[in-house]
Amino acid sequence: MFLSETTSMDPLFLVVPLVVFLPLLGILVNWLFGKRLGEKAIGTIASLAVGGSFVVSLILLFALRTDPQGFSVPLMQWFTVGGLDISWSFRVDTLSVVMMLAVNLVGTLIHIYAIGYMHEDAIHQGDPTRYRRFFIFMNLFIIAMMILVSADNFLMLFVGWEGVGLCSYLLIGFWFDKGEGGIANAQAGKKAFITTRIGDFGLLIAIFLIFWAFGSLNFGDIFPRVGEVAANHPGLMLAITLFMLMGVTGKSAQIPLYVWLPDAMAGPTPVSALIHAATMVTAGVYLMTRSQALYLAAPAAQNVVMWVGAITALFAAIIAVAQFDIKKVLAYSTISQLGYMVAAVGLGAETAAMFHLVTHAFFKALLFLSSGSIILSLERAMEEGAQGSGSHATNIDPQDMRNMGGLRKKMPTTFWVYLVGALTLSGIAPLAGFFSKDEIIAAANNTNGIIFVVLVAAAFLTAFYMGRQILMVFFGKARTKAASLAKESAPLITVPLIILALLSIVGGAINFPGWLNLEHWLEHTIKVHESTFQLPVALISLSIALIAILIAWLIYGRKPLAESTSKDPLARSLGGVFTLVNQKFKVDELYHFLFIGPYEKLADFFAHPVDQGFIDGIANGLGNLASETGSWLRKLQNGFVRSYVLSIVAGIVIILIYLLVRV
Amino acid sequence: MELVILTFFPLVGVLILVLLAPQQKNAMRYVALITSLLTFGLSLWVLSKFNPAGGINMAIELPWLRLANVPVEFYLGIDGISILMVLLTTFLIPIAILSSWNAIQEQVKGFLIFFLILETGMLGVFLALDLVLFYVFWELTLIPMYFLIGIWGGERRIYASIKFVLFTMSGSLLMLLAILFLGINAGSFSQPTLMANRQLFAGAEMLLFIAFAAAFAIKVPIFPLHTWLPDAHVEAPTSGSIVLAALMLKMGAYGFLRFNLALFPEASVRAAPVMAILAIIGILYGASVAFMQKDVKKLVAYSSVAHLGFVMLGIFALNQEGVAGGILQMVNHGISTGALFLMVGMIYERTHTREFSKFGGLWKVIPVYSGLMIVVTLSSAGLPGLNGFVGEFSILIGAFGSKVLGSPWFAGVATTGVVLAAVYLLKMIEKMFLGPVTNEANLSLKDLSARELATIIPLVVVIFWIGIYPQPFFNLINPAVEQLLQLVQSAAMVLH
Amino acid sequence: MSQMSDLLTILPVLIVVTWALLLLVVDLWIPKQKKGLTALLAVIGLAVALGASLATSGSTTLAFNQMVVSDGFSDFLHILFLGSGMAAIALSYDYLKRMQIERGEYYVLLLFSIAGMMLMAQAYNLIMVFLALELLSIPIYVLSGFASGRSISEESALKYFLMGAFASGFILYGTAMIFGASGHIDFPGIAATLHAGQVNPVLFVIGAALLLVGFGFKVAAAPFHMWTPDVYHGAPSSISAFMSVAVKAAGFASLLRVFMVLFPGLADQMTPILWGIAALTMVMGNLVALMQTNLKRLLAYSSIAHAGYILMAFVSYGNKQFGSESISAALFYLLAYGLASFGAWAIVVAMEKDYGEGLFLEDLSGLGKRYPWLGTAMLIFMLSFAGIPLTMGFWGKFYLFRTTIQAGFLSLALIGILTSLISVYYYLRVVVFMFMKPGEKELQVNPWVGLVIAVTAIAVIAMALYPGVFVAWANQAVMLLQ
Amino acid sequence: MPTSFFLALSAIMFVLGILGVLLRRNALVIFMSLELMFNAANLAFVTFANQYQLLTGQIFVFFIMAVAAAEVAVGLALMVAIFRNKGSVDIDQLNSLKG
Repeated sequence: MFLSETTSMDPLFLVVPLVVFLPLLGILVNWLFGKRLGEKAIGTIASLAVGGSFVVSLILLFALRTDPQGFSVPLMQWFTVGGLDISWSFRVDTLSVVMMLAVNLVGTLIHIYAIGYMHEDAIHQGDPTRYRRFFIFMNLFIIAMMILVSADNFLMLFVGWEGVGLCSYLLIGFWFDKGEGGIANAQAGKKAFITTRIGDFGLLIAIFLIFWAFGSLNFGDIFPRVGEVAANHPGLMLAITLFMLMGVTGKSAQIPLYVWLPDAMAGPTPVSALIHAATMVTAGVYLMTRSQALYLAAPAAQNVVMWVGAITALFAAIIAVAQFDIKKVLAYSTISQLGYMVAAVGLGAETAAMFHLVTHAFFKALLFLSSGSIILSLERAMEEGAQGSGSHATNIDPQDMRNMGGLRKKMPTTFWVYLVGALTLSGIAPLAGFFSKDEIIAAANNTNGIIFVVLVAAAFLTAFYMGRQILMVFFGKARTKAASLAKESAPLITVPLIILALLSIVGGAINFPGWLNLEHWLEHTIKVHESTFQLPVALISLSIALIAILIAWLIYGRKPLAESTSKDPLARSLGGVFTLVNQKFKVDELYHFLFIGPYEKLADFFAHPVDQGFIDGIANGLGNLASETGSWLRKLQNGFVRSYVLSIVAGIVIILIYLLVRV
Repeated sequence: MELVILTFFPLVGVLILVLLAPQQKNAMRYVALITSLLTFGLSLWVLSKFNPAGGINMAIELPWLRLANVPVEFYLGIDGISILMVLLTTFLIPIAILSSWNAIQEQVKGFLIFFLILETGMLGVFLALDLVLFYVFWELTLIPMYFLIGIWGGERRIYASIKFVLFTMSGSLLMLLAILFLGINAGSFSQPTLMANRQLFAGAEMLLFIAFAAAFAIKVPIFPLHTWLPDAHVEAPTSGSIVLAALMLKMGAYGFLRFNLALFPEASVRAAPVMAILAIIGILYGASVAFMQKDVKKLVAYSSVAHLGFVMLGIFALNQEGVAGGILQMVNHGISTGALFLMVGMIYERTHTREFSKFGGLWKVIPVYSGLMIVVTLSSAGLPGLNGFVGEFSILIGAFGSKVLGSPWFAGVATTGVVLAAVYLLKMIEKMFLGPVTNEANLSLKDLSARELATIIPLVVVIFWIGIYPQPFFNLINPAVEQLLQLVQSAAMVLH
Repeated sequence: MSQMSDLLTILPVLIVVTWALLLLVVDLWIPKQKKGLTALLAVIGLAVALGASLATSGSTTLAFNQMVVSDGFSDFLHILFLGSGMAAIALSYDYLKRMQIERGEYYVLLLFSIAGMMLMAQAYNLIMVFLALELLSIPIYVLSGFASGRSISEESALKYFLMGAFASGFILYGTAMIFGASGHIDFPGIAATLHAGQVNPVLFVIGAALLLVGFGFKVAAAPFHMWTPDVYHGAPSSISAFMSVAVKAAGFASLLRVFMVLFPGLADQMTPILWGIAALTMVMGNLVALMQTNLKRLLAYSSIAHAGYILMAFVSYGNKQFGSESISAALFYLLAYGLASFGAWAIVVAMEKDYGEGLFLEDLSGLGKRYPWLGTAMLIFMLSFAGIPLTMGFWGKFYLFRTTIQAGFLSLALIGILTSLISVYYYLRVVVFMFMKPGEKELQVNPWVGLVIAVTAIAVIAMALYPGVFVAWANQAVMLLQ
Repeated sequence: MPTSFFLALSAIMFVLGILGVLLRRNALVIFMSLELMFNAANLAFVTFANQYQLLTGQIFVFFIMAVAAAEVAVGLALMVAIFRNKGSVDIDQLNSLKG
């Protein structure tokens, strides 16, 4: 079962399976003993498990410094059939370790945050027994994510890919009996799973194509031979990469399959932060970066990727402008930022994509977790208000920014970290987001002018909606009773926020212009273009961002919203356009009209007229035909001797006539 | 001799049951359970002696009768294709018996007797290498199942049971004609002998293929011959559904492998695209129809159409990945769908309904049941790490590169079935377990009892086992499939 | 050729006839309450004849100037007839008492009829064929109407009588034509003339066709079958049982022998006719049986259908290579069918409340649950009829279809398959009523009837486990056919 | 006279017999028609016996007559029984068994 080690490698590499097995251990302990251990212990164990994984990743980082070419650490044979020989090996190279580090670092912080957050959330949602389940699912997610990033072949990658999808499904619908009509959360989970599965269809096809083109699914067998195979089968690389892109659009929420991500905000906030902002959704970017060799062999596909990313970046940013739900804004922002990363891959700037991936993981996790802190605080305030007044509190939506306002004073820590996150996202120098986004825009500037414009426009909108959000949430006056009663969250929640804020501030150092640590690090694994710092581009994007924030202040800061029911100032001026954007361009409705509705009709047509009516009707019809004929023939048997005799005579006559004709 | 003992061992239980008085219900249940467990033990004993590379193992060949100088033999043997089916059978029967423990209270004796006869019949089907003997066993499974549905079934049980018999018989009678034709033209009914003397009936290969395929296609069932299946499944008692879905459908797919591919390789190659298209229609159509069902059991029943579509696609990919994947998927479907029916039965025992509209939010009320059911459903949806994935992936990758099918379009279209499977299975999860509890009566539901856990846990263990480490299964399958495909490939060479 | 050996050749027939005559006399002294004694004596007579038949079997002899023959074929059928006779008596005893129609002549007539059948199997001359036919038929006419005063019994008797005589007319006229064509009525003579090509072909063919009609009537082949359901329905059930097996077998006996010995040269003309008759019989029997609610009528139509299956194999009688196969398959099938048929009719006998009453399918409701053994037996019979393994009926159909396919009549075999499928439906309907519908019917099964049920049920299954013996037996019977 | 004349007569008698059975309703008349058919056969036998100068044909006729007599006995007895029951021997009234 277990393969022996093949080449001489630093024994430190052999710890890599622990990135999977530590969280597994966490699950087992929590599953078997969690009930007796209590909430704190459960959370601690889960966090320690992920933290352990992070430590392992650090060890691997250390090991790679001496052996930067990386190793494949075999664990076990999975299955062999025909030409398909799949083993579970861990690929330890500079790329996968970057992913491991980012995921485990953010993951650990979010786990710690969730100890406090889920305690309150579970009480608020009315089922504390699910606390343990939450951490089991979270650890399961880490396992799947680790399998994904450490995979040595496309199939194991797919295993992780589906695994994170499952965890996403389970965690979006974690409060499966809540949401609109009690079912909205569950439906959001379903939507996420099915939409990404549509993408997985593409990924599967890509894997099939790869297998029959290369005769293997192992990265080590495929990437070195791309040139040779591409020469023999022109067009094949295009097909592979485009189908793979389909998978990416599903998982990384790109046009046209992005629609699940906003709904996925139904999950508890740590889930949104971990899965739907920092890690899982970036898997597509990782996949394309990993498969860089294939994309390089298909320039047309690269173009498509670039356009998909860029358009998504702009499109999602537009939608984000008109949202009121604090998490929905962040969700569209995530889609938009993922668009940047995808565009970067299309531009051939994989390093920039990875750079942005990492910084985005920091600041987006920060933003989500902070929003969670706000939501929690509002929920708490709502309940206190209800108790204090003795009457039923007016049940407001604790995620609607119109119900907030003036939180700057009440939640100072949260405000400051949120501000850091927002500025980072807006691309304000010298925060991390500035450098990573700038690298992408610079790459666009080198390659394609239109893309450059699109991305800059998106950057403008990004800064604008973040400004709008900050102003609506933290400035002005409290627009509801709950907002006025809000209090700062406990340290268990705020400490991870502060750490993430620090990471967001200094994250730019990872690939700081001139040092280019990440680039040099990754060039052992993928092909890297030396990126240059273009001052004009940096100035343009910085000034665009500042202008956008200024405009946001002009609209939302000077005259803050007065009441939670008052109209958005933009809505006043833009009218119908704003409504359309607020309704997300009715894309969900469009998809329902174009795909879901027709499929349901078709399925219903199959199920009833076709299956029960026609196909079964034929079978039953044959049976009826036989019995009808039988009834009819039965009438011949009328009991009269003379008709029986007639039948005999008729028989004879026919026989005789036949014989006379023949003889 | 091992195989004779294995095949007929359940009849020992039948003999003991016959002697028990009708009131001794529990004693009868224990007799049946122990008999079936011992049979499982025997099958493990056979497994321990089995050599995957050795072709047909433990063959026993005895003269039975002669008709016009053509011998009909009592010929049993086991190879890599049949051993998994045998193990699946002996593994599931005790579970099915255990699942009927409380559900069946009327005529317990008859029920258990039919069950054990059914086991012998199915083992015979998987082990027989003489065509006539195969046919005898094939039909022998029919009558017990007819009674299981007809006596212990639901409201429309009589309609469903007769439909089941008539559908099956209409195919198998055609097969009988083909068997007779083979016997007349080749002078033997023994499958290995016929394989060696294919030239004697080469002229009629296509017709023979069709006749055999008719019998097996109905059993599998392949679209559009599937309409007996939802009726039979819905009306059958839980244990009957388990056996029907998990084992009896496999008889059809097994028949394709053992007879259609082995005896008529050229016709198989020629018919492969048509069979693949039917399989794909089955996948998409089954999934779509399943999606529209309002009854859990019907949904699971139609999901079988879709899953068996994958199996058939794999088989008619006619390459190692496809066929071996198909065989593994047969096992997977047996385990997963068996478990699904088992669990649907458990909830039916509690609520006496299977309508989606009567459920909702059960995860909150009965978390153990719900958790296990979700695992089983996900395995049915082909989630990696659970059993369904390995088989499906192998099938699809095989079909994708199949030289016989000649086009990746087949697998490409079939792969959309993976999406559709998620659509209807997640609908099932949502309607049953998620959302608020809409039906007051469900608030007092009890979670699984120890007996029920004992039935479902072994299945879940296998679900994880195959999902995580399927290699032992492939080790059993691969050599036999290689041998089979050599034949097919030489036939394909002749054709192209 | 000595007188003694002549008598020895027909010894079993002789025993039955003599026994019948003696019994007729003895019965006068048996008091009315003790008619069971007559029945017992009749059975003993049949047993003695069976012993004699077994003792004299194995050799092929011609006797009485080649009027009769004793060969493997007749040995096989003798056993079948005598066994049927015993079974019929076992069914009758209690039944007659319950229906209050118990009279000693019943058994005597039965013995005469059996004697006629046995002679039929041995006949080697058209005179003998005719005489044997009448000897078997006339007692059956009487027995059908034995329930005097019951109008359905009388109706059935008259119907049977009139149509039977009508059919006899055809056999006679056909015999006359053959005599006219060849100048012989003895089999060897006709065969020799035919072989020499000295027959008038037109007369000969017409004669053969008329004979076919006559025999077709006896075996209940369509379109000459229409008497069957009415007669089986109206006659005492024990007699219907006897008719459905023994009379049919006797009809086939003469059909097989006459066609094999006299008309192999007419295969060209006869085969298409037989093909048509076989197909029509299978279709008619099975389709009309679908809609029956009365068990007796259902079994009647089923017996028509089975005649069709036997004829299906018989279509290829003229084939030099496989002709004997077809006879052998037919004999084997008769055996298989006879067992199941007696069993099923025994259940009818057990169920019949008052004359002709309590025989609807609904009356079977719940029987299987209440009397599992009885239900199982009926299940076995129905499965055997339907040709489902592992029953004798399966092997019977297996053999028949095999012969048909071997002879190249694939389309006929397909019709057979299709109609078999239809038959599955109505046989299973019987099972449905027995096992799947609730009912609380009380049943008193007489031990003798129970014995018949048990023996036939066990035989249908047990013989099917190792059918080779019986196949070999049927083969042997045909090999020794003269 | 040539054989064919006798045969033609025989055939006509046979057909008349058949028609009688087909068309008449009274069981007795039907029975007489049956006898006509038998006698047609007898005539044919005698004719052929004459043609071949063989005794067998004539012997056959004797047997036929004897058997016919036996049938008459049975048939008449049946009719008497039915007449007692129903007061008629019209066969068109005998159709309680059907279907």
